[in-house]
Amino acid sequence: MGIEFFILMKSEWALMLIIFILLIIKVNGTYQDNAKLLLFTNILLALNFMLGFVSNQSGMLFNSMFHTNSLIAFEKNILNFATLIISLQAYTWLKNHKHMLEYYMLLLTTLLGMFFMISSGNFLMFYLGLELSAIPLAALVNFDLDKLKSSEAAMKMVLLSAFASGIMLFGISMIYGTTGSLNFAELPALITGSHLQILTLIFIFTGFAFKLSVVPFHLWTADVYEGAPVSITAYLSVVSKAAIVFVLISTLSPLFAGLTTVWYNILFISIILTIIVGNLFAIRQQNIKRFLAFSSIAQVGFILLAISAGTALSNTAAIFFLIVYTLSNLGVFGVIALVSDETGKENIDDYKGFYKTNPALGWVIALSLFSLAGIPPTAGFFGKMFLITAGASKGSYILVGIAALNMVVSLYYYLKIVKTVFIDPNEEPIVPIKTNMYLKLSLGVCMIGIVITGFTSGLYDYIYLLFRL
Amino acid sequence: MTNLSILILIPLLTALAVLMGRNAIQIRFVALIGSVIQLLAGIALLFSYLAERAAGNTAQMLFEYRCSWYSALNIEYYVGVDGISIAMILLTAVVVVAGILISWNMQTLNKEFFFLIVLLSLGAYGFFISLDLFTLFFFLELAVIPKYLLIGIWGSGNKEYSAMKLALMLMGGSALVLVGILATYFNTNIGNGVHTFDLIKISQISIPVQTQMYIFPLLFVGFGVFTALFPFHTWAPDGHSSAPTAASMFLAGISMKLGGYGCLRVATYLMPEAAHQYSWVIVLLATAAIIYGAFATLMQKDLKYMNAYSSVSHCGFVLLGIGMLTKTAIIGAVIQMVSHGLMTALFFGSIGMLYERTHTRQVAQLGGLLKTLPFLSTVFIIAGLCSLGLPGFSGFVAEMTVFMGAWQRPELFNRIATILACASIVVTAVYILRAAGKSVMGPIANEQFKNVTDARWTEKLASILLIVAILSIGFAPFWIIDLIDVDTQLIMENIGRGLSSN
Amino acid sequence: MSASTIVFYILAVGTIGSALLAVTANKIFRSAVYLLFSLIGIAGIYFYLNFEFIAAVQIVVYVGGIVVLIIFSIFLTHESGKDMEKPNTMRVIFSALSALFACLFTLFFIREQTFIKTLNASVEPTVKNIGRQMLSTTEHGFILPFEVVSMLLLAAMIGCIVIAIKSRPAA
Amino acid sequence: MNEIGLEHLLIVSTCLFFIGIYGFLTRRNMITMLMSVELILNSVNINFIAFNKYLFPDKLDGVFFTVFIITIAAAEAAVAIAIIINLYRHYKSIDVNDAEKMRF
Amino acid sequence: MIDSTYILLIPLLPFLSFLLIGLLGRTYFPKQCSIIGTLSLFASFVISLVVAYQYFFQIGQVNGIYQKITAFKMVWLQFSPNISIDMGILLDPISVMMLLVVTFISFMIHVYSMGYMHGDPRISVFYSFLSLFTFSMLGLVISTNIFQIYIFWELVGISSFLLIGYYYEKPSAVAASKKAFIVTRFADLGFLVGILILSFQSETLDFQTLIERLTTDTEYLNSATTASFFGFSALTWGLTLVFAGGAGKSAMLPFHIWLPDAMEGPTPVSALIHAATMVVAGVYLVARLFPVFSISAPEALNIVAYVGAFSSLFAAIIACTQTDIKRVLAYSTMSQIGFMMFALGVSGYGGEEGLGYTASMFHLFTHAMFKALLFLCAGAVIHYVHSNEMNDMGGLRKLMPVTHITFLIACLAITGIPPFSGFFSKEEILLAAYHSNKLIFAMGILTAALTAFYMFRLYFTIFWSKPFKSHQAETAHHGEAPGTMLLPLIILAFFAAITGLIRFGKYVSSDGAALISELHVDFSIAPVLIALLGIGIAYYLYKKENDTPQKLATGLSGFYKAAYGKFYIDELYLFITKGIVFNLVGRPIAWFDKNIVDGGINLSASTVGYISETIKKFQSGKVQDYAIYFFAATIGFVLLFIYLWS
Repeated sequence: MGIEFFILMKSEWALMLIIFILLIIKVNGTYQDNAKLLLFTNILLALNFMLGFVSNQSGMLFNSMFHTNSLIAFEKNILNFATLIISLQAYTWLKNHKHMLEYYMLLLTTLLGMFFMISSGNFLMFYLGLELSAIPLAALVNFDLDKLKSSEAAMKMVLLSAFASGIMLFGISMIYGTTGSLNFAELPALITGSHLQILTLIFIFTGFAFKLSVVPFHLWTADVYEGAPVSITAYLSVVSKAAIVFVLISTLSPLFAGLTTVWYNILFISIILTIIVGNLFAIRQQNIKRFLAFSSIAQVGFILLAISAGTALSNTAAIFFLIVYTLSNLGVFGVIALVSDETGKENIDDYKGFYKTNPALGWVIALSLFSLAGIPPTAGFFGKMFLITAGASKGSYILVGIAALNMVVSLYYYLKIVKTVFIDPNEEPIVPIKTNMYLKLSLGVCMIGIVITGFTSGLYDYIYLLFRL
Repeated sequence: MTNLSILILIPLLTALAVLMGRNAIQIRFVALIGSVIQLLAGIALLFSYLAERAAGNTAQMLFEYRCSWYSALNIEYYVGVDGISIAMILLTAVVVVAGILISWNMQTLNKEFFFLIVLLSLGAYGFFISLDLFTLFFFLELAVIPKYLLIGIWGSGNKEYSAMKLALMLMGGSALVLVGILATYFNTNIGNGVHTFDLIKISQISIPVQTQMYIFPLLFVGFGVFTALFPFHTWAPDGHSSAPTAASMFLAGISMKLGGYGCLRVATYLMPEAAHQYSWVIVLLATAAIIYGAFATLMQKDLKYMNAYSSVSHCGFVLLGIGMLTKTAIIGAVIQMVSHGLMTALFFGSIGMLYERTHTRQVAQLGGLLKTLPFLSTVFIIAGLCSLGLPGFSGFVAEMTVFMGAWQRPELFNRIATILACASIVVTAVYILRAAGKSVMGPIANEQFKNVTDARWTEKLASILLIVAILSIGFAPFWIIDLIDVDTQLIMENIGRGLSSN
Repeated sequence: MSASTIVFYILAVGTIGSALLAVTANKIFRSAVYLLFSLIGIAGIYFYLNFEFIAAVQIVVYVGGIVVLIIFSIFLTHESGKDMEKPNTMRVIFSALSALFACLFTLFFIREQTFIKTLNASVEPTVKNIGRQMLSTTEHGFILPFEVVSMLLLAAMIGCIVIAIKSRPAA
Repeated sequence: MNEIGLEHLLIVSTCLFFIGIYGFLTRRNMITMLMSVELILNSVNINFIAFNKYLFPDKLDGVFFTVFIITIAAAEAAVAIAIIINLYRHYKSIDVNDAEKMRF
Repeated sequence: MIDSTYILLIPLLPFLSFLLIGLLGRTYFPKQCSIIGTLSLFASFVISLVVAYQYFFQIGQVNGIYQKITAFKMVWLQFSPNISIDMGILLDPISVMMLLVVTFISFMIHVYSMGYMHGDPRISVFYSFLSLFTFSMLGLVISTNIFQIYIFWELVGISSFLLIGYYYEKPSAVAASKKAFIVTRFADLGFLVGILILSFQSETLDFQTLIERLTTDTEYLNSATTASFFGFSALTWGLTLVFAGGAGKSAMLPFHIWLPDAMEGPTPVSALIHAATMVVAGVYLVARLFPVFSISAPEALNIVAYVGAFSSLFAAIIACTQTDIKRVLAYSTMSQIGFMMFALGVSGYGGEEGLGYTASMFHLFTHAMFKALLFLCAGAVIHYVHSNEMNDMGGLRKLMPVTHITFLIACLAITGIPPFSGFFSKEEILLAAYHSNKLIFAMGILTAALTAFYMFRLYFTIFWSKPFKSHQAETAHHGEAPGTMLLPLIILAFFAAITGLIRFGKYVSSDGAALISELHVDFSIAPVLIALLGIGIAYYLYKKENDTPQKLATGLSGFYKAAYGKFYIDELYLFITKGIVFNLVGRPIAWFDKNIVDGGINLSASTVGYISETIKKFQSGKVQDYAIYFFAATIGFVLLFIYLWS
């Protein structure tokens, strides 16, 4: 144990530090002003994000239970970044929330769980990380305490995630039984492809699929997204998903290297179902959060498309897309959060004539949605292209064709929102809303990101470099 | 050395400047000045191209510039022009200037309108100069969404439906293109498993015919949707008729050309063997589009619908020319693209200007406008005459070249197709004259038409610009032939490869 | 068949039987009690396998903690005496059949599988061993998971407090 | 002692697992559903213990996994019950089918 | 060689005047437009005279044969190395003759219009169109290239359209202009396809090369005559289709229906375009390609002959029944063009055989004079009477003496009474027909008789018959037209009377060598007598107002009605276009487009919506349902990947 111990786990230490600082403030119970505290917290989170750039080393700790490298550090920092943006956007909501500090504590705990999950070297740590990120999240979903929908969503989430992790645990136990190891480094050599192991693989995959909202394991998603507070919905759809994708890329795919065919077939079916069903449901949604839930389901299908190829290039594409997806999704969520907090309106129809009263926010929505739809010149175009290119590199043009056609369907519903915002007339549009500094900052970052991430190949090249290290 | 990127840079800066404009006047002038500069740049490009060619430069693409963009995927920002692209660029520049002039009196959301228009033109310019398939696709898609917004926000009638239909169908087309491009990409192993999007390099690689047979339809139909290939043309009538004037001009004048250019430059050029195999299908569909479009036009009662369907018919000539795969026919197809772009822009422009004054586009409700709106009505008639292929206008040159080229294919099937295509000029005459006869000639149909004012200076300028462009091709077609002849020859050498291997 | 075998079978049947009853009983309170029995049966199995520590934890946490918590919540929700709503018959049949079917093929796969026993020397699962490893940072140390779980418990506690605390009437 | 094979234990655990699943799929009461989840987790515990005991006694991986599962089960149950109670305040019911306000 | 630059001026002057008047005239100098137009035409005419003089008497003839001289040529549109559209000037006897005719008649018309259109506010537009037409027509006649001729062919078509529709506020004028353009366009389709065939077979578009390749024994000729389609050679098809184009412009059956309606245009226009110049373009076209017709595709030439003869007779019959004077003249034009056509059709190539060719061109020349004169007279009459109807006229000889005399000269000329011009040309035509095809000759004679009858019916009805009563109930006043109108009448009358004396065959013949045709007095007796008979009947019936014509009409009721109704060909076409093309092709296509194609697109959209609606029940909101799907999917995956797809 030495300095290495702190450096390798710096993200985790930093998070824990923040959690405990907040805990101490909470326990002291002397603070009065949410606003100041929010500023303080956001500064802490920003520092945390900056810390993510410092001294990223590779290494293992605790008998390979914990490992890290520059890629993982980068992934963690993506999550840090997203969390920071979400925190900025939650300002309006938290300003008057009784449990502001608890919100941050729980949120950061889940983030901590994700970090451990990403860094996990064996199934035990993975499982603990997963639960650490899931259980407090269920509590967070319930954070609109006096809203019925919030409770219902939390109930659905906690029960189903327990159910899903139960099934996954059964799978893990069978892995243990058939190989005698829980260590990711040792496992690939031990997995030979007996029927029990395929069953195991599928059970474990369902756990992932549940978290990632892969069809047909996605059914909780929409309800939870709808019920949860906007900021948590954003967190679920961005951070939570991204973390699982990172694990999927770095852990699960290599784990079942011996079962490539089955693994690919599973993904094949899942991709088709996910993209199509996600889109079909997104078309008919009235609630904008619910709508984004389904749209994010469809997006996950695209990410899986890249993951199915399983090369460094395709993984690069997946991570690059995740960044773009983060920026775009948070762009929309920022506006939704603001509107929802200021007016309580969450239906798509409420946004009719939104552009007339809030032109800047209207453009934010449009740009973000175009990015999600993969329209140039936004970064989403590049993200989608690379995903599909990655999918095509595997040579499965059926998947690529389905994906490409579904981009058209997805364009339909994204454009429908744009139409609502820009074109539809409304007798009583949403009143002009004043944005606060935090929101401006977060949206500004997202929009700049959306515009420049694609044009400059630097980010992409950097990720690719990380993969080849 | 000419730097082509300036063609992208000028619209980009214009767009940004438009965004910064503070009032309507500023915005308009900024947009206009930007587009005029672009037009001048295009003309300068034309002359430097001719100078290069005259100096004996026989490279396929001139003024090439490339730099690596996404090196991991071997994506490059790679631009270059040949005569065909220059013709397209000039077309775009002229139509953009005219479109901006005609939209001078835009009432609502000026900034957004001109921004989108400039953005749309940016997509078109980029598309025409790109030599990297990825970049090309990027610009192709860039040109789609502004259309949606232009129609959706400033359109009329059933605009939301039309805009959505247009966007979805075009995106559907580009989805096919995407799959085709990726399939091409992964079939170009240039050593060490490295693939390339480089159009010129791909053209030198012979992709197995069997593979081409799968890829070619994707690319061709994909681009075909943009150019209203039958039966994927239905976005065109609805889209055109709902669009605001400038957007209709762009849509028909530029956007449909993206498809034709893509069919030629990407599908046919890269897959010559498959193009020969599928020639009959293309010819069949193109002829169907020509005849079908013409007859459908005959039945329309709304002027914009009429012109939209006639665009379907006219764009059929482009595809027919490409499908015939003879040099003359392809030259004809290119000229037809330019010609149709100008003429249909003029037509939509004049319809829009008439509509602005009469508030109706129904042929039955119009009449006698020549009396009260002599200038606009004359423009309308000139556009119509160009549309029906009158000598002296560009349409004649283009159509005749296509016919000549098509007739070089001696198979009975192609002959019948050519004759049917020729026959469409009669139907064209019928519908054009019906429309002209009823709407601008005849007695004045409505008392209100007596109180309208004729064209403003911007509108006159726009019309004259387009008419001059049309006449310059119609009277002196040799210059445009000079412009594209060498390049078509180079393309034909590649296509000829397909013929010899069959 | 030795006595120990018989003991095992009794434990197994008891556990499974009460588990079945726990998921089918009409009254929620009874259901909880059956669950209790089942969990105790499982603890018995751990004893039977000489995992005393685990058995103890099982009894302390499950029987003493979770089941009590469940019973509390049953009282809190005023459901204890009532018959529960009958589930939809179709759903029962479908669930039963699919669970049974899945159970059978899982067992089939298990039978099919050849489990390979390690040849290394065994470590006794004594409390001492467990305790030492639990807090060890070296090889076979589980300090990190231990700490993570502690964070989880902290978070769960905070979450429970926030959620379950009776919200004050709206001011 | 040794007469009892690994498979016997696995049969017990598998049965428990699917009983738990059956319960989760059929019980309409949220608390009983939670109980079913406990059954599932217990069956996994038996698996880990059994494998550790019979196949891999050289390390205590299975045992520790079990310990942590039990801990997490407790935390999960606590949060779940808190949420259920909160929900009960709104619906005055813990029938899971009543909580279907958000759908389609 | 001739210095080409000033020849270029012949078409370019009218073109410049078109640009000048069209672009600026209306705004800046509306009054002077007519003068500018007329002056430019006069200049053209003078240059034409010079060119004609030079060609016929100085440089055209080499070894007694008139050469074809390409005075100017530039590549306009290069299709392929061999095939290009050239713009150029070809001088040969017929083109020079046409140059003269066109510039002269057009000049006359320009002068006449100064009076006729006086006071019209849109006179600048009128003159610009007139100049445009003259430019196009001149371009047509000097074409070196078959595609050049097509280009100007279309341009004269459009000028005709514009001029017919000059009174655009009259729906009937608009309809007539549309009809004229569309019908000729339809015929031009044949022309275009014919050009394509010819160009493919001969690999050139240049007239001289084309004629050379397709008349001498070359591989081109062989392939062109052997490749057969429905029993005819490619060449026959090509030429027949080209002729179809010519028939369209020259109002031959079955494309004649536009010509009578075209009389909606101002009368000077009718005189210029629809009598003297444009309508003979078809004849000119056949004459231009005559060697190919004659030597390589006699079947096609036969078609020309029969179509010409039949049209001629057909038109003459109808002309006897019409009451609108311009329509009568229109049918008479059609009839006379029929004469020219069948004269070409019965002609052979070279030497004496080529009499028909010379006769046809001769008739074209004389016809231009007397028919233009007829129209201009009619114009003067209409100008005075303000009506086209014969019934509104009568007894005008006192009121319009000059018009009366000139009209009479023209009538005598067209009827073929010696020594007026028509006699000589018509006599040659009939002679040629007599030697070649007796049936056609018979039809020609009959037509000649009918011509005499209807022309004098017209003459007597207008100038004799009942005394004139104006519509406006004014007292009849002396109504002679202004000098600008009378001058052309007199000049034209002069030429109509004397041009027959020109030894036409000396200059114009099928092979360029002089053709000395004697006047066969013995042969010409019969036609003249027959013509006189026709005049006699007309005199009897129409000299004085009486009811004999009415009785005659009732007596022949069926036939009369049919002829009066123009044999219902318009109605037939209307049925074909409206009933068949519109209803059976257009409407179904529009329906198909709306419902099937568009419906298909919309259907795919609504299918997506429907599926979305159908599967929404999976998202039931019940947690247990979700769990069941979850579990079922897990089992399904396990089974699928272990047993079905591994």
